[in-house]
Amino acid sequence: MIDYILIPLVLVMFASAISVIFIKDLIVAVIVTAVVDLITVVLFFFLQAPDVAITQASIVVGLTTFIFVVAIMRTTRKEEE
Amino acid sequence: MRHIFALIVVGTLGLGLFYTLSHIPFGKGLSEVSKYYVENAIDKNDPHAGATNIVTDIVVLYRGFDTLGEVTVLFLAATGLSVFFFGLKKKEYTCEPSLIVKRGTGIIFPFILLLGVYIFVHGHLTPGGGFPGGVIIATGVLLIYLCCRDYKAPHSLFKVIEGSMGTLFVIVGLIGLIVGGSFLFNFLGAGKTGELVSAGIIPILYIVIGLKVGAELSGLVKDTMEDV
Amino acid sequence: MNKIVKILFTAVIYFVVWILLTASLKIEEIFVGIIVSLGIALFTFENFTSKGLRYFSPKRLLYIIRYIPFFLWEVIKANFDVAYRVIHPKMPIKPGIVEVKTSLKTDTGKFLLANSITLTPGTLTIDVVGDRLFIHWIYVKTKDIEKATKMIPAHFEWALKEIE
Amino acid sequence: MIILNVIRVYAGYFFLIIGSLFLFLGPLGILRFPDVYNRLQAGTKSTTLGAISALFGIGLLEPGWLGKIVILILFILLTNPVSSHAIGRSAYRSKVPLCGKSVVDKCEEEHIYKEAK
Repeated sequence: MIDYILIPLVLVMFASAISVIFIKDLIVAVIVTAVVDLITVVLFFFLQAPDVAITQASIVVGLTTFIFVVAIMRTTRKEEE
Repeated sequence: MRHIFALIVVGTLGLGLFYTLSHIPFGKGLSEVSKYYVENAIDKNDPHAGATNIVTDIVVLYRGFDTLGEVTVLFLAATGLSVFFFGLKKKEYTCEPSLIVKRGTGIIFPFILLLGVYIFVHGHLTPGGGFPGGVIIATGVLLIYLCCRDYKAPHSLFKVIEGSMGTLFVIVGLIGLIVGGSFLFNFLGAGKTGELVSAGIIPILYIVIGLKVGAELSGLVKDTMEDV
Repeated sequence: MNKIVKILFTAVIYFVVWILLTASLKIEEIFVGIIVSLGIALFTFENFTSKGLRYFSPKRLLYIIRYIPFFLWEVIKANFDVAYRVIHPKMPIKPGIVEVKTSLKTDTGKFLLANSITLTPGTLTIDVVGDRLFIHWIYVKTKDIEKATKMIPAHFEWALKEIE
Repeated sequence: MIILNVIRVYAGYFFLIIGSLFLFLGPLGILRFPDVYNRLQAGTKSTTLGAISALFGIGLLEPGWLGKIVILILFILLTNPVSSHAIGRSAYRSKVPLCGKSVVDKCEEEHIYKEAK
């Protein structure tokens, strides 16, 4: 039952993971990466690993995104052709 | 060209992940190691038990040495990142943060710290533990750095906490080695499952890990936000 | 002296939150809670409060108790308002940014006022400059500063003036 | 006693349904409204009440969690409007225009924005 609920989630995850490649604005790309990781959090939760889910949520959404954004802030925002 | 290459990499990774995950026999019979864990971690007379969650028992008591390694890797990563950001030019901000955001952060920040402490103090009773608690504390510090630019974090305190907690972890492990014959032996006994003071050294180790990770990542946030 | 009172006040608030989180009244939980809340209060009391224990005066508590149901009712009204505007096929909106004045002095008061304005029907605080607030209004009824002040912030200030 | 329990459970389901209805209205408003500020209005209000109502429903279904749920509701009430204010303010500072239907913009006359332009 739960497997069928997860299918649309995994599809969204696939779509966002692929769209990260084509996004030119790097900040948007970082946010879409965070979406992919958030869906991973939900998957962990459904696989009955709530502690892993909590760790993943706080590290990915809090710190990884922040470090990416700081790195982009100090270089360039748009990807060059 | 680059896009096609990246697409191929992502596609291969995704397919590999899908293939591997679909072949893991989740809940279908146990390997030898899992059997050992299940039989010993549930047995209440065994000193290697006591948490309400079997995963916590395994992570802290059977695999405690790995946790020491993880904390070391994290320390190296934080140091490397601060070296990487050292001396880079600072970003100029064009406008002041809003008064409302400042005030809201001032009110919310201590509660984030409190939640982090709650999560690692109750690590053996609820999902969570040292790492999530520490990271939550670090996100609180990040929030206050973003919103109150004049805030100065006690940087030397971070260093002191980090160093002393690392030492304490090793000392607890060594006491276990002396008393029980193995590193991180649970020398305090299991206690009554479900109480706050139970599960032997698990809460101590979780408090140590939580403070260490929190101080480490807060120092990382400080290094990236506050330039030298 | 003033400092100790402030630390005590913050520690009491954190301790209440701790007890709500743990949902138990065992001795060891209370002991750990007292230690943790005092420890965090030592670091953060400057950012958290400016008045200390004076927030616990009975008049303030009375106004807070009277304000909460009023505020929740406004939130519910706001939601039906938004629902009406979203579902209506013609979308009856006439948006714009208006300026109002507030008589609240402290930062906490302005913070509470801005939050209340954001959560109530059709308004969203865009910016605060001194005692002037810029508000995005989804259906502008008046462009005049005085009239708008009577319609938006005066709705809440009767209580917030006492609470701030 | 049993009747009270039944009422409690059904009230919990009722609040959950109301909450998900409002949570559905928020994205619908984001799709239909014309510009950033109107969309923020729809987003903030409906997600706040939707989340509060859903959490309250869960609290009725599991009475042991009521303490945590009270804290969650307070946090949502404190933080949700702050974040939408921050988004609106930074949108205005990055010169995102208001939609064509707008009738008045007092912020334009403000000196700090004039200097920025």
